[in-house]
Amino acid sequence: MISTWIAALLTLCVFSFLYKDNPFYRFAEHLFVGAAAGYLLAVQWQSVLIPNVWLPLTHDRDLVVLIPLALGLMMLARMWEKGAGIARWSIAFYVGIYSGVAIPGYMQAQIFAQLADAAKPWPPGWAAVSSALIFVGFLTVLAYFFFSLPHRGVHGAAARVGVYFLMVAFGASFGYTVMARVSLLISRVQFLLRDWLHLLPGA
Amino acid sequence: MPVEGSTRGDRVDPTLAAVLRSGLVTQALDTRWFDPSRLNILIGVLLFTAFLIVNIFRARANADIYVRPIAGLKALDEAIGRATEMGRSVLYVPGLSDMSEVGTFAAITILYRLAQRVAEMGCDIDVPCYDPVVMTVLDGAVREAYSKVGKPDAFRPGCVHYVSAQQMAYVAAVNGFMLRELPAANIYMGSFYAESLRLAETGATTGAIQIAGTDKVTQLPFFVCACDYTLLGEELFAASAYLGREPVQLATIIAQDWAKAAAAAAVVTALALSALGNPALMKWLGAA
Amino acid sequence: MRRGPLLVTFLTGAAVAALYFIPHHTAQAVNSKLLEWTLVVYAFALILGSMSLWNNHARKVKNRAEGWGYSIVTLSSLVVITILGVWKGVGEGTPVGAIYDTVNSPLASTMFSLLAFVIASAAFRAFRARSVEATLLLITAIVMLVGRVSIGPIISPHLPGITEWLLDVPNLAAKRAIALGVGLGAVSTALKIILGIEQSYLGRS
Amino acid sequence: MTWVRRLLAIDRRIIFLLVATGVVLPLLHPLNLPVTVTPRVKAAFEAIDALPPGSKVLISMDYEPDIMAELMPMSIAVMRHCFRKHLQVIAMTLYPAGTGLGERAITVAAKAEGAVKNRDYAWLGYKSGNQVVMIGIGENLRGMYPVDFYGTPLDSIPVTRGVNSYRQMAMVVNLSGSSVTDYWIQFAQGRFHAPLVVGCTAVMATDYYPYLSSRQILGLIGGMKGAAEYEALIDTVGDARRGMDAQSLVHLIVVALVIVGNGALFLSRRSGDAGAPAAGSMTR
Repeated sequence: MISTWIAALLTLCVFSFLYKDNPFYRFAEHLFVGAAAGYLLAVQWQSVLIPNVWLPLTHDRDLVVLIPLALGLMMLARMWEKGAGIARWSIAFYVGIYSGVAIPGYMQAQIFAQLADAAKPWPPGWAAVSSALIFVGFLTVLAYFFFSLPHRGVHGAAARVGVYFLMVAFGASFGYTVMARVSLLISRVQFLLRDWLHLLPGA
Repeated sequence: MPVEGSTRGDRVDPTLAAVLRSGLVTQALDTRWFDPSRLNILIGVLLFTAFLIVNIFRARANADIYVRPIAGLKALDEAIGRATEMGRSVLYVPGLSDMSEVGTFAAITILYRLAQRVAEMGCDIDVPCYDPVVMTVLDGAVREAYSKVGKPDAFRPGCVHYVSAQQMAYVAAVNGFMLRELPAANIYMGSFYAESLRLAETGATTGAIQIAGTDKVTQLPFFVCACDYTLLGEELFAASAYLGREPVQLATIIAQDWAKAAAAAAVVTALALSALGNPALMKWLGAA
Repeated sequence: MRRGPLLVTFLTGAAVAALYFIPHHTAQAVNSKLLEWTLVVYAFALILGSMSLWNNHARKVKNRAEGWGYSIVTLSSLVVITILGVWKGVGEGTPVGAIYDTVNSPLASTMFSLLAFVIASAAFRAFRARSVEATLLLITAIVMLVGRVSIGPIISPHLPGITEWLLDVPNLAAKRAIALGVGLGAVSTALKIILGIEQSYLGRS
Repeated sequence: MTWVRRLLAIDRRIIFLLVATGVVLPLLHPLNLPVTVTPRVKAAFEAIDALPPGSKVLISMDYEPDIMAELMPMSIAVMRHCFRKHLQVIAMTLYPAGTGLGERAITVAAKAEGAVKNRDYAWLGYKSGNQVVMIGIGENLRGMYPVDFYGTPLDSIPVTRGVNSYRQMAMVVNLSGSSVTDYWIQFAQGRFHAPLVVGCTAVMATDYYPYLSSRQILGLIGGMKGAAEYEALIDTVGDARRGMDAQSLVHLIVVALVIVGNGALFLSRRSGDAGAPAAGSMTR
């Protein structure tokens, strides 16, 4: 009950920004920044540091955990200017792992699997027209993103066609994005009208 | 639409059934040292590595490699110049992603170049960060940039700072900064999501020059609408190479072009073969 | 100075990439362990980040900078929630869970819903058919906006079909090419990092 | 043409008011326009519907409150479908702030369908590290989640007993509003061949059509509209369906604004009205 009221008032604080920037909005904004950061910190503590460091160390006497712990502590050295060199080791480790994971991941999902699908035989009849268009669109958009040739001649023409395909795709994204934002607003208004003011029927 | 008790198997699309079954294969402990179905990926990685290395050598031998100019990069200098004249700062938003996203790396490289210009011109830069790891990296890059142009003392500690790892909290704080501090130029480079429109729209109302670049295509329509210059998709990566004009960076762009050409050739060949009744290449591409 | 870290990046990166091809269970166990460690490193990085947030606002308060009162709000909410969360947990039924539902959740979703208004105003003032490209973009967007919701089939029964075709053909073609380009960009960046060609993440370009 | 100038310089707050009205009116006085089901949502529904009872489904709800409007109704609808089909749900989140939301979604769905914790579903909670967690689950679920959200070891929970990796799961459903979806495609599907169904925000939906074509994903539920379609498919009325009238009306308003804005600019240009304000504050 009280919490619905607080939530509703904070909602209105944020909406007040639509009229103009004001102290209520600034209060909400600053509260949000602090609360969000605090929450993330607490969650990391509960769901990473406790189960992945503290418990293995104290319960299982798993000394291997000292390695990530050391890497983590080295990260904190960044707080002091002179610690930058120490923190670099942790960053190097972190970045190395993520790079290594990325290479086969992208190669498979966004390159090979897509090429295989693009090479599928076209269905018979009218559907082949769509397949042909997909094929042309794919090649011409690739041509647009070809940087080592100037956009002239055949390549230039292909790149132009590619731009049209891109624009239709952007238009589709655009329409869908508007849709998404409107949905978010609808949900907030549902909250205000139903949970707070009880003007709409049940949850 | 019958839901409760609707049966399975009899009216299920056969391709769907195949996919569903393949996900349920049970296996004992694997003792193989190589997964042959992934050979295609291995070849792809090796081939691409070769493209990269060959082009690096080519670029070192002959620095005169062509990369088509990217509109909007020239505007960066203009923006810094304007900020210096007006005595206002430059706001650099490095995207809302972590070190696993390529856009972030482009953001780092571009900031490193930009910070050198900023240091030379003597104006102030502000870099609010979303990800704490990215923050430490960017902080290092900006310090390095100031030292490189011989002005290590001009570096203002805290100019690269963490804001929040929650998107809207981040946006709220950065928007607030734009409205109150009125930076002369807002530069958005990296991976952006829903915040793009709010950042760019707010920035535009302050009258700042706005330059954006992102590899996140869904956000491009909004940047295009609200910014003075926008780098489309991969142009962001090309920009980070172009700015440096370093052989290695340019070589990367060329290697990627080669890979695109190879991909196009593979698709055309595989399609022609499968049209002629030989789907082997198509199947091989999708084997992993 | 940076040779050590570069070696670490090379070894971890190359190992993790290679482990993709090695299904042997021991290799996969090593893989899991390495990946698990990054979680811990991230947690510490977040601590570091929160300290940066603290310093930034504490400096404002100390210097009595414009709006320093608001910084106190940020600082106190940061401290209170961190302490409560570490002490009592963060799930449903804990104090932090309750604070989350009443404070974080409505604030976050409302901040986001402001976008609906921003888009509407931009629709009127900024989305202009300046060129052939922009016109094409806007027309597609309009067809999508009308054709994908309940009102679409009422206006024309063909609209949902048209939107589906636009998504399935031109959209798919362009998005596939984009996915390929982004994929190559990602692979090339990762390769450069592992091979030590790209060093900007260590504070050097 | 002064009226055109005046129109173009209209206070944006009037537009805000128009949008607010467009949302509030249909919520107070619904028209209940029918929701048409699109092929991609139907495909998602059918993929889940085809699973035999007792199959384990991993549902990762990777979103935070900011976009819960789109993904929460979707999560509830999908899980209600699972419970009706007697599928066993293993739910998790990769977003720290998604912990409370995921727990709420699963409780609501379970209550509606009479499902019981641990017998019909397990709630694993949050783990940081995105790709790392996905790969981790593929190799050893317990390495990532030794215990569920409430601290119970996975072996003591009937739903998760004997589940070590994707191999024991019949399907993975990712409900997300970020590039986490790309990683699910790369790792759960690409690396471990888990059948994958994706639900995402409308913003992202158009980006995943290539993956539908290649069957890297089996179905796609996009945004609140997709959630409304799913609600229609399982014959329930949730928040998504209730919002659809407002959705239609606001879309019409936005389209009208684009057309009027462009038309007015065109008129003011044609009448040689060079003094017309540039198209608002945003275009330069």
